[in-house]
Amino acid sequence: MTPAQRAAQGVTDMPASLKDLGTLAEAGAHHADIELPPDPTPFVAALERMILIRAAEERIADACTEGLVKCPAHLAIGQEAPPVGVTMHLRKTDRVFGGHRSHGHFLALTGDLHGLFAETLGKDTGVSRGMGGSMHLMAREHGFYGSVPIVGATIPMAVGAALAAKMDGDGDVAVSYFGDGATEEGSFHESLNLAVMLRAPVLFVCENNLFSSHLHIDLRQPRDSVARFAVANDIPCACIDGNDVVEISRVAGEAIAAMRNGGGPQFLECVTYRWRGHVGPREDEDVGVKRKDDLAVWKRRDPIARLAAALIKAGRIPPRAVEDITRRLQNDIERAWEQAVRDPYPPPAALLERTWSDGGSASRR
Amino acid sequence: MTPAQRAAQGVTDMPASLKDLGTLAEAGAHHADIELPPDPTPFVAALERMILIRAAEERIADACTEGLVKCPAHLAIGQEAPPVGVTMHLRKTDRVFGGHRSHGHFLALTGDLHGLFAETLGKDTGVSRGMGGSMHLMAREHGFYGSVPIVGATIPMAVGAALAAKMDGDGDVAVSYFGDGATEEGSFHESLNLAVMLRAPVLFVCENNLFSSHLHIDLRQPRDSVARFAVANDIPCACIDGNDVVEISRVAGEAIAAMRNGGGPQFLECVTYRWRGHVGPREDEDVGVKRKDDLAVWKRRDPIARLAAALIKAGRIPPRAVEDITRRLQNDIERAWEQAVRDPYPPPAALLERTWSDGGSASRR
Amino acid sequence: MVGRRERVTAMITSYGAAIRDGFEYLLDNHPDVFTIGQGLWSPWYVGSSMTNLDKQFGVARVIDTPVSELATTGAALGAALCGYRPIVIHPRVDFMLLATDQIVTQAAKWRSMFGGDVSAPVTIRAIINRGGEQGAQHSQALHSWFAHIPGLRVVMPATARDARDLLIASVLNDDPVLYLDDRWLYEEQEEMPAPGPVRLEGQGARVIREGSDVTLVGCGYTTKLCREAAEALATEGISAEVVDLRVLNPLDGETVIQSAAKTNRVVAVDGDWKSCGLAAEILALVAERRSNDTPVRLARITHPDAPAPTSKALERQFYFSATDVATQARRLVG
Amino acid sequence: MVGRRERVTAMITSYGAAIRDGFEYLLDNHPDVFTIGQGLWSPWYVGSSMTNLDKQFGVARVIDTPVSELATTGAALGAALCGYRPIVIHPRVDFMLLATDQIVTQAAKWRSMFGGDVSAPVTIRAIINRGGEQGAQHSQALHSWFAHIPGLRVVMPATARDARDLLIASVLNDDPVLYLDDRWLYEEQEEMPAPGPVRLEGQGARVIREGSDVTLVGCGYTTKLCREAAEALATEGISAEVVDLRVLNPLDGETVIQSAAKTNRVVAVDGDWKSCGLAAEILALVAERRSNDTPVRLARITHPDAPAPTSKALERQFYFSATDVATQARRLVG
Ligand SMILES: Cc1ncc(C[n+]2csc(CCOP(=O)(O)OP(=O)(O)O)c2C)c(N)n1
Ligand SMILES: Cc1ncc(C[n+]2csc(CCOP(=O)(O)OP(=O)(O)O)c2C)c(N)n1
Ligand SMILES: [Mg+2]
Ligand SMILES: [Mg+2]
Repeated sequence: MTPAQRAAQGVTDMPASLKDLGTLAEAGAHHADIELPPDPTPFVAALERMILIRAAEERIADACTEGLVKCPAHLAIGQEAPPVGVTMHLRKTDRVFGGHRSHGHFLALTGDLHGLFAETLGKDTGVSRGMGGSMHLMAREHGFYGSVPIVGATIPMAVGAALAAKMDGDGDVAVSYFGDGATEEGSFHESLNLAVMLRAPVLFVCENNLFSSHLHIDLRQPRDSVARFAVANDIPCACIDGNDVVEISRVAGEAIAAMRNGGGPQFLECVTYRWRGHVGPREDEDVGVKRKDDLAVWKRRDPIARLAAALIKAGRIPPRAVEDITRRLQNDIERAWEQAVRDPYPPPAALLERTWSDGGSASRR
Repeated sequence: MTPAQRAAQGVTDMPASLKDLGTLAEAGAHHADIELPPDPTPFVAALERMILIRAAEERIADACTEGLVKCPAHLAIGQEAPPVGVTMHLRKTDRVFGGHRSHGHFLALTGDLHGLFAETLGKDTGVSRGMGGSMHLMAREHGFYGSVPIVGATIPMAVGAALAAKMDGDGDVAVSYFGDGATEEGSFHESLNLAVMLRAPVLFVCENNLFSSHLHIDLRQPRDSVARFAVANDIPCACIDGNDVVEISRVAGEAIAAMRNGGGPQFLECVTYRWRGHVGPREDEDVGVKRKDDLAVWKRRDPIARLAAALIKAGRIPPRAVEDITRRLQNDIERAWEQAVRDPYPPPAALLERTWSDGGSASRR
Repeated sequence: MVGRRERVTAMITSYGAAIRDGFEYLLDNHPDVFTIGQGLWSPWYVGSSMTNLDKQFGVARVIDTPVSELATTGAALGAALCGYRPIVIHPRVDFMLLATDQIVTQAAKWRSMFGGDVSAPVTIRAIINRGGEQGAQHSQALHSWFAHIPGLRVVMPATARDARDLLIASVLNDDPVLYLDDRWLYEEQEEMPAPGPVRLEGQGARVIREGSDVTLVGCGYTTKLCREAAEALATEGISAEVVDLRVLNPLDGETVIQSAAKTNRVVAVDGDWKSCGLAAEILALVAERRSNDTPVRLARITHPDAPAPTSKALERQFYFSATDVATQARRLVG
Repeated sequence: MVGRRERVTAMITSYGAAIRDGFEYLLDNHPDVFTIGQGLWSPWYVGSSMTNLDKQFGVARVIDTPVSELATTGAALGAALCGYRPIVIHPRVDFMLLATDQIVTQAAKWRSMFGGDVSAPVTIRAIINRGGEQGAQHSQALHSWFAHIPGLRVVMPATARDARDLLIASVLNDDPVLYLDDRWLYEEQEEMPAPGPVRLEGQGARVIREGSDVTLVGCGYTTKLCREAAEALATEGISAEVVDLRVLNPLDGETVIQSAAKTNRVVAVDGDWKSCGLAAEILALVAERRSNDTPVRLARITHPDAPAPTSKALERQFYFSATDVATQARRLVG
């Protein structure tokens, strides 16, 4: 398809194969430079937020290794750009949903280290009061409406949240984060069509990290890019470099603006890669198999290093800014972590009391 | 998309909208002539089979009106072409699955009037021994592996049946018949992707009659043609006039031949229209609402009259052939019907005995 | 209708019409209520129970959908998380099973998974629509399944008034609620006052007929059978107490246990399969509490251990009647 | 291992390895067997129970899939209708719920709907994988749900030998079978002979320890707890009989009823929720049969009425132990 034909179909950008995408094409190549916008100021904060997410997840990774975090933790290290780029355009009354790998989605919106740490430790002070752990995060006051580990489960919920936003009439939007694996679930496909028919302002964000657990997308789907499903449903879409936060922010910003102006759903595919195993902290092993050489290639596309390089080159941050920010954040992280470790567990009564709206009186009778 | 681009994507023929399809475009227009192939001989039998299906369903419709048939009957009058066109290329070892509207699928394969009638009457001599009624038909010896009324349910089964055929290695294929409504079910989308990945020789046949119960497809999907889902899944597809049995046969024949030669799934969208209500015999009322004027238009596209006209024009059948064939078949129909009416109901023991492979001994213990 | 205060506006309404009255009341009085599901723009699809609501309240609040049970249910849940009180419609329980994940693994657990403070006030209305040779895939109830799930309230109205009032109560409740009505009850008539707010928390099983010889326990359609059986038994001098369960989760066992303590005989009548079903729960509740006392005589009436048949010849055998209930009761008493 | 003939080749095998042995036996001896589901090309996904089967038997017979539970299950059913005996793998029961329609409304009813002669010999293997702070969506068992469904056989092995032999029996049976194994049992060891054909029809509940004071009824992991509780009780002079249900549908009530007749006390121990669950069925079976005789004392041990929690502080409270079983048994006996 020519770009014009794509545009006629409402397609912003869609490669026939990811091999067509410049920055991702040659396996051995270094990353392309990130092109900053005329005013790059917001990306200084974006850099800091990406560093925060990575450092926080590294803290959790260590705690997994130490055996302190018991619940399954799916780390998004290497995938910090999509949530940060998208969140730059969100406001507190929007409604964001995630999945099993949502630390980044949560932190991009909230920055709440202690709430996340306490939750992964199953503490009563966690964002879900210790009832959810790493895979069940929520912070509605920041617009984070929940993440759960059933693959694809929150996609229709985001459609409904967008319908609610449309009914409210305040121009709020919903965001649904999910992975490439989730596009194999029926719930995803039903949701695309439903969103179109309801004209629900939901931004579907697929973080295509090319893997579902141990299986590469080439073993699960006929093509390695999933934006084609948006095309099939007449949803405007783009398939972009998911490690380029500037590009993500630009495209997400346009999509979200269109929705706030009364538009229907939009679809954004961010091609990225996770640096750790599917679950747990290990880099060298993934779901029981040795990691592929791909990891080394993708590490050279580090979304943080690329943004930092662009900002340094533009003279917006000092050369050692990443190290400085990291050091400063590490302090916050340690304080939050230690507090979370000291915090209490939920009381025994929580089990029944937190099941029903009336505090479990019904089930006890 | 240009035809060349479509071909590159494996698309045989796909309109952006059904309004692009010549024969269906102008609401008031008469049907286009059917173009017979050089040797039209097989289409004489096809005509007869289509007449058989229609006359049999008219018999069932009358019995519904008379109150003799109690089970819900979804008539496919007006939609006789797709099953007859597809069946021309099937053999007894293929595996065909249907849905709630499957009298035509069944009769195209079997011609078994008595088995169908007895089943709709809940008789022990029915093809499902009176356990299924109109919505549960089966005739494995003819390749009909089952139809059930849960929308979309048999689509994945057909994929599995195709996988089995592939494992058998005898070049058999599976056929999955479903409606446009079924393309809104997650099972449909999951099945397309699974079929591609398994390279399962299954022909997906969507009989797009533009309605799911009371709702026109324009109220349910962003476009009125569904072949776009095949495109999204890299499945070769065609969207064709579903009231032109010659065209259906030609395209289905190519698709099935490709599958017998080791190819993966194929997709065929047949645009057609039902003449009776969603369920039951009425023409004037559909799911509680007055029928649209559309019906008159579509009746002028009658798949039987069009084929007959072409065959008469080509001198292959006499001018009054339809009437003659109908009269002859009506005899068979009445005989089969009367037999079915006389037949016995299943015995009381059938309820438990037919539930388990060991005849219910387990559940009685 | 023991203990109900009748208002001046009381009128006789059918079960189907009473459901519609419940929708009307909710849509009229609660701007946060909307309804979504298959068939809502058809006058036919869900019987008389929602006719013309789309015209009365607009297609933005009465939303018909594609054939996508899973996404529709999930979308309703999502809207419920954002301040609305949606009612999802599944014209048959059988179709709803495609949305099992959203109901059981998502909605029912949402509050607990996120610490107890977040409500998911979605009402899932599914219709038990069986018989008439519709066959195995158009006949399931499976209320026992859903009553098994902590966090999900399950209600099953047996009377016209409950059809309306339990719908209102379900929608106004802050937990997800599965509301199951039965097409076989749509013509039941009852006199009732104008609708008003109802709290679900206060609702439980109800003794709808007092008796001393045997307790008949039903829910939904089987309550009607129990009532009819009790009437028949009364003519023979057998005094049957009828308990209408009404709310299946959380289940109000006390009312059943108290009745059993009085009659010492319980027939659990359930329009579902036997094993691990609601009838088993009723027997277990009575038996585990009574195991120190005098023996209580217990029996279950449920569907035979088979999928629902099609042929009317077999339907007669599959679906039990008030006569069957009376026969079993007589056996316990005799 | 009462009554088992040991062969010369007997060896000690773990539950996880025994499952793998079952697969190996089936794939070796039955060309119509294949297996399909998520994780089959990973050495990690389904524990030790399928390691390297893909390498041993090839990826055409050991098929990993997209994340599409519904279509995968439906495809396996379709292949089963065409002469194969597929085993679908769902690494967690929770994921399988997305395929509820294909299991309950399609596979279970297929034979009946089409007149009794057509077999759908698909085995659905789902793994109960819970605890370890995995939380509410990674912890469900719901065997009671499936045991409620006529036409669907449900098996739940408690021992290593059963893990292997009931898998073989499930696959060789002509009905759809849900086979539920439990990750908490994977390290259980048992000596067993070489594998061979096993018929499922002959299988039922089994008294795995004889006793006279109280009957402990379990299935899967809870059978292990019952056995341990019985051992503890024995040191106090309480003689507990342990019944391992093994096959939940069709349920072999007789074995339980006979044991209850001997001990007059039954504790139903079930790793699922209480209401309308398997424990209720066990109590109901005993109580409805015994209602004319001397009273029997009955109790249930099940999960609390809440979704599974995450925090280990609450998991301790949610998941019961052999000590809890023994305590309850003591209460009935005392
Ligand atoms: C319904 C369901 N099926 C399977 C799983 C197991 N599972 C957990 S995460 C995952 C991978 C999903 O891949 P993707 O959506 O690409 O997300 P990623 O892990 O790559 O972030 C799978 C299959 C699940 N949690 N839920
Ligand atoms: C899972 C499920 N949802 C809803 C229904 C109700 N239903 C029966 S037929 C039908 C229409 C389906 O439309 P389509 O697939 O286009 O087939 P058609 O009736 O037009 O032949 C619907 C919605 C059903 N049977 N199963
Ligand atoms: Mg992924
Ligand atoms: Mg249709």
